[in-house]
Amino acid sequence: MKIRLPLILVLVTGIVGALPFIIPHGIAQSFDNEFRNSILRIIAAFSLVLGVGSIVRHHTYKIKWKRENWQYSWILLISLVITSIIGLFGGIEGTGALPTSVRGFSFDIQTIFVYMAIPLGATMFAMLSFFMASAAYRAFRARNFEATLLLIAAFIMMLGSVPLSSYIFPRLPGFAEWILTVPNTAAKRGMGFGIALGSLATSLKIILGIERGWLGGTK
Amino acid sequence: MQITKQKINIKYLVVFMLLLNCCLVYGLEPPTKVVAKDAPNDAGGNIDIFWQLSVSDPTLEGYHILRRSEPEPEPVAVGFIGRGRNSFTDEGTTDGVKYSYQVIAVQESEEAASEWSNLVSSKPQWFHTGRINVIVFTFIFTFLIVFYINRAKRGANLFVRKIAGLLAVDEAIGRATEMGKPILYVPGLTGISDVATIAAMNILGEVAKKVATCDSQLIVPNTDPIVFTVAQEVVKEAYTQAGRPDAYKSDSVYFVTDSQFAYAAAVDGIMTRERPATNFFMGYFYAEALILAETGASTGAVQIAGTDSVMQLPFFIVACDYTLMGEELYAASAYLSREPLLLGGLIGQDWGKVVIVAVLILTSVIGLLTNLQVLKLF
Amino acid sequence: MNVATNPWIWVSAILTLGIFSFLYKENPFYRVCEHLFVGISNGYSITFVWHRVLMPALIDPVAQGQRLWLIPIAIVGALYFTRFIPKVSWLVRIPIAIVMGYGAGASIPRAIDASIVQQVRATIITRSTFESVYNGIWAVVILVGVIATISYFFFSRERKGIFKPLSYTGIIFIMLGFGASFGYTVMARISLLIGRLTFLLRDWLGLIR
Amino acid sequence: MKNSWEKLAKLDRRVIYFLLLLVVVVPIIFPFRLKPKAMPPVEKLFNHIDTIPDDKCLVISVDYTPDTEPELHPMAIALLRHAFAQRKKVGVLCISLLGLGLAQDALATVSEEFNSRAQTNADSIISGRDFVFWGWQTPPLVPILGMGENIAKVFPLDYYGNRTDTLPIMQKIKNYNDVAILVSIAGSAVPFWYITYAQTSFGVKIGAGSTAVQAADFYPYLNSGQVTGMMSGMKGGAEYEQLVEERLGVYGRRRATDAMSSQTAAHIWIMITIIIGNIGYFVMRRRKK
Repeated sequence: MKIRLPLILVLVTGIVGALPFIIPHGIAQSFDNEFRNSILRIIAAFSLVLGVGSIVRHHTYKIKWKRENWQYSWILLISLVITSIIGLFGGIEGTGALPTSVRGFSFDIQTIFVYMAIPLGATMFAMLSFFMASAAYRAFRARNFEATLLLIAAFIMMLGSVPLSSYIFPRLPGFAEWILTVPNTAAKRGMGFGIALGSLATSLKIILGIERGWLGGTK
Repeated sequence: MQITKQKINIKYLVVFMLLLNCCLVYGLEPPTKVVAKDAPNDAGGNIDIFWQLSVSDPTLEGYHILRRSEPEPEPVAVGFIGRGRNSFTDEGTTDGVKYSYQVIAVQESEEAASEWSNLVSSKPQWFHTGRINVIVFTFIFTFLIVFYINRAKRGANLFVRKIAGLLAVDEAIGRATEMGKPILYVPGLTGISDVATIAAMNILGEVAKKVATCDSQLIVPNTDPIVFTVAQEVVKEAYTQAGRPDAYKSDSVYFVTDSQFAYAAAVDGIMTRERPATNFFMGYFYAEALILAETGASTGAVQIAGTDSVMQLPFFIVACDYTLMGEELYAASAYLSREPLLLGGLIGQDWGKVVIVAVLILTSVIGLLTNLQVLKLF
Repeated sequence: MNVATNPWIWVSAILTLGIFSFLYKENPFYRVCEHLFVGISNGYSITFVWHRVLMPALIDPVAQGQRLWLIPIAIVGALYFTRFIPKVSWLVRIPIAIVMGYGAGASIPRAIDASIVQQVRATIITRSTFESVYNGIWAVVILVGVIATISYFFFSRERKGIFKPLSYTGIIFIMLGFGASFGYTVMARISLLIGRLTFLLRDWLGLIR
Repeated sequence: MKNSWEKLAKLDRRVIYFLLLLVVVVPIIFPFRLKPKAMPPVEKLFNHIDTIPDDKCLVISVDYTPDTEPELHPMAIALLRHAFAQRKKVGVLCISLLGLGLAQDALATVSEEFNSRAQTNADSIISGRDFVFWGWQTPPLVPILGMGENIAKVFPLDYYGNRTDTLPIMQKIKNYNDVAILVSIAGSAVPFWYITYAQTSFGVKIGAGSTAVQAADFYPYLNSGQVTGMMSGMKGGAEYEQLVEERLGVYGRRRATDAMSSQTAAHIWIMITIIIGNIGYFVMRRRKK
């Protein structure tokens, strides 16, 4: 029961997931929509509780046992609680029961998101340009033939995408584009075939109950 | 008498000339051969209308499409389409009701209407005929994979060649143990139904077994709550299998956040504060791939990455010591566990590739040597 | 100079600097930003799931007495909590099985259609490919590259005989492609940095217009 | 000497970071200009807009969001400058709600540029006469398909709340037949929607503005002629700005061109680090031998 029921469910939902692709009939399509937009979303929503429970526990332990840097865990827990309260009771647009503005200064969840989460995320994203520079410096060394190809292709692309190059080497941007549209396409497509086959095999193994790693303990 | 006859002739001539004139100036020809058909492979509610372009097409503004039906005998406009187009789909029909269509060529203030088309009704289909090719491919590949899995079950000896990145796994875990430092395992950023995540979970199981026997410490931060749950089970099970259930700490596998960059910020923090000796990045990654890999490299950790995200592979290749590319990630779980069923699937996949290459070469040869429309097969 | 007066701009700017400070060294300022980021994004997720998923998809319709069949679905979702009760903790596999099975099933035909059928179609060369000579030549190069790349990922044979030159050609294509992707992405990432610096210099400090 | 090369091969990452920051920041504060040379896709787009007849208009679909603003906003501004300089009629709409503010900013910026120089009413750029800002409509297919039949029906009111069917400019713009080209500027797949739906059904010409990362997806459509012309990334925007300034003599703040100098400096700096790293690597390798 502990093993068989989940395996039967996987088989059934697997078939339910695959069939609408070949059945255009409205019954199949609206059932599929319902499955994705209601059933899966609701189930996924509940799983968030597990996640939040985990992070809260992780950081309460840190504080309890005074592990290294435990003070920062307070920041995480407090900001989590405050934003949840503002969001849950203040509403997404600040229209809920909890007032989210004082004398024209608003602190509703959307404002917090726009002025805190977005800049934080955008800055993490922008750090990539520094990491690209250090990675290129450290790793683009002509150690062997393959590494040299990688280096040359990257170099040509970088040179080809600045305006300067079209004056020095008029044909370079075109060549850069060629690398992107010919060898790059071929390599990605070739890999894509393998990936698709691998994903098909894994999906099949899941549905047929051969792949059981996700069950955790198979007792 | 003679005169009157001539007069009449002239009269006819004048009328004829006038008519000719009209035709030249206002010679708006209607579209012809209007045919309506139920649109194929849909959920109903659509009718395709085809016609032959009006002779005056180049000077037209376009075509109005009108429809009438038994319940609504008054023609209603259902759409307008620019010149040069000879088909239209009426997307608002009621299944089972018979409709007839008329196409009107429009030029400034002039109009020329076609004859009414045949009567037709729309209906939903139970089978998508345009996707037979997909079904055929699915059957071929499914057959190959199941066939080889069965062979593996029956104990056939299946060969899989060595994969460079995997030989490094043992070594990297050993190194962490020697240094007395933890091992970080990042299982990608997608959900549990993603194949890359499944592979990542399988590899996590093998890594955790080795970690358990070496008595090192494992850190697994997660970005998906369900993956987190599964990862926790997988690690617990691995410790039990390795005979060290006592060494398992439930706090080593935890959820961080489902926000991509907040997760990256947190993992960066873990890498710089806990200083793991080995970092594994296995699964599907987005732009944060290089953020993680470069920070890891700066802490001097040995890094082994594996992803089927083709977009992010270049960055892992550049910043990590070993990278499992694309399919190698899936192969890795089979290879590490040496589980015959997983190995059998891998051989089936290889034969699937043979089929693809054969199809590519054969159809290309046919396409080059003959005038057959081979592309229509796909 | 027109320094911003909106306190929120100041908050954004300080957080931006906090994250950037990581580039010099991991430090308390970064740690504060990092923990704040994780806390806020979890708080936002909770809000979002409640107001945008559970309320409209479950609670509102059920409260109005409609779509009552959603109640058993909610119970299935709640089975996630059985993880904390050791005796029945296996029940957590039920919601996981539903999510996984559907995902696996839905991916099968779609992967075959998008990554195999469509791609095979795009790779095949026919007479019409040669209507333009260059296009024709490049199409042949792509075909060769695709076959070589596939052979690089062939696991059940050693790289001997025909596989040796083929997989070697494959890795040449792969490396050229990866190098190009890397170089190509640099431009986009620098744009992001420009965006962030413009925020600091213009919106916050008002140094530029 | 050898020793110093070795040091260069093991440069501290922070030195690289700091210099990268410097080469990006300095051009932002003190812009210098490198004349970009327009690539064929940009040139094609420019020429098409340049030859829009009097009875047709240009439509700009602002489909990007604040996160791709640095790359895409300059494109909208350059297009508007081009159109306003030649008194071409312009219609602007948004497929993404977040694009509204950006579209409004672009229109305000460029019309202000012209109006501050204008001597007479005829010289000025006036909403409802020279351009119309239709605003936002959802779901995307409603405007994309609906504009093929009747634009005023899709957008009964413009962004400023005026009835569109009463606006003078709208007397000449009924549907896609009056649109010479529709340029969709997006960091997403919106231009593809225009191709798939608006172009296949109504034959309207489509231009695209896309981020550098997305651009590769558009090349096949450019080759097949489904996309008339295209600007890709900051570079594309800079090239268009150059054409506007060079051929029309219209001057204004060129944000893409200015950002391009940061971009160029950063690229050159990264390439220099690669060269330094390799020289150091080879010197060290020779010594080991």
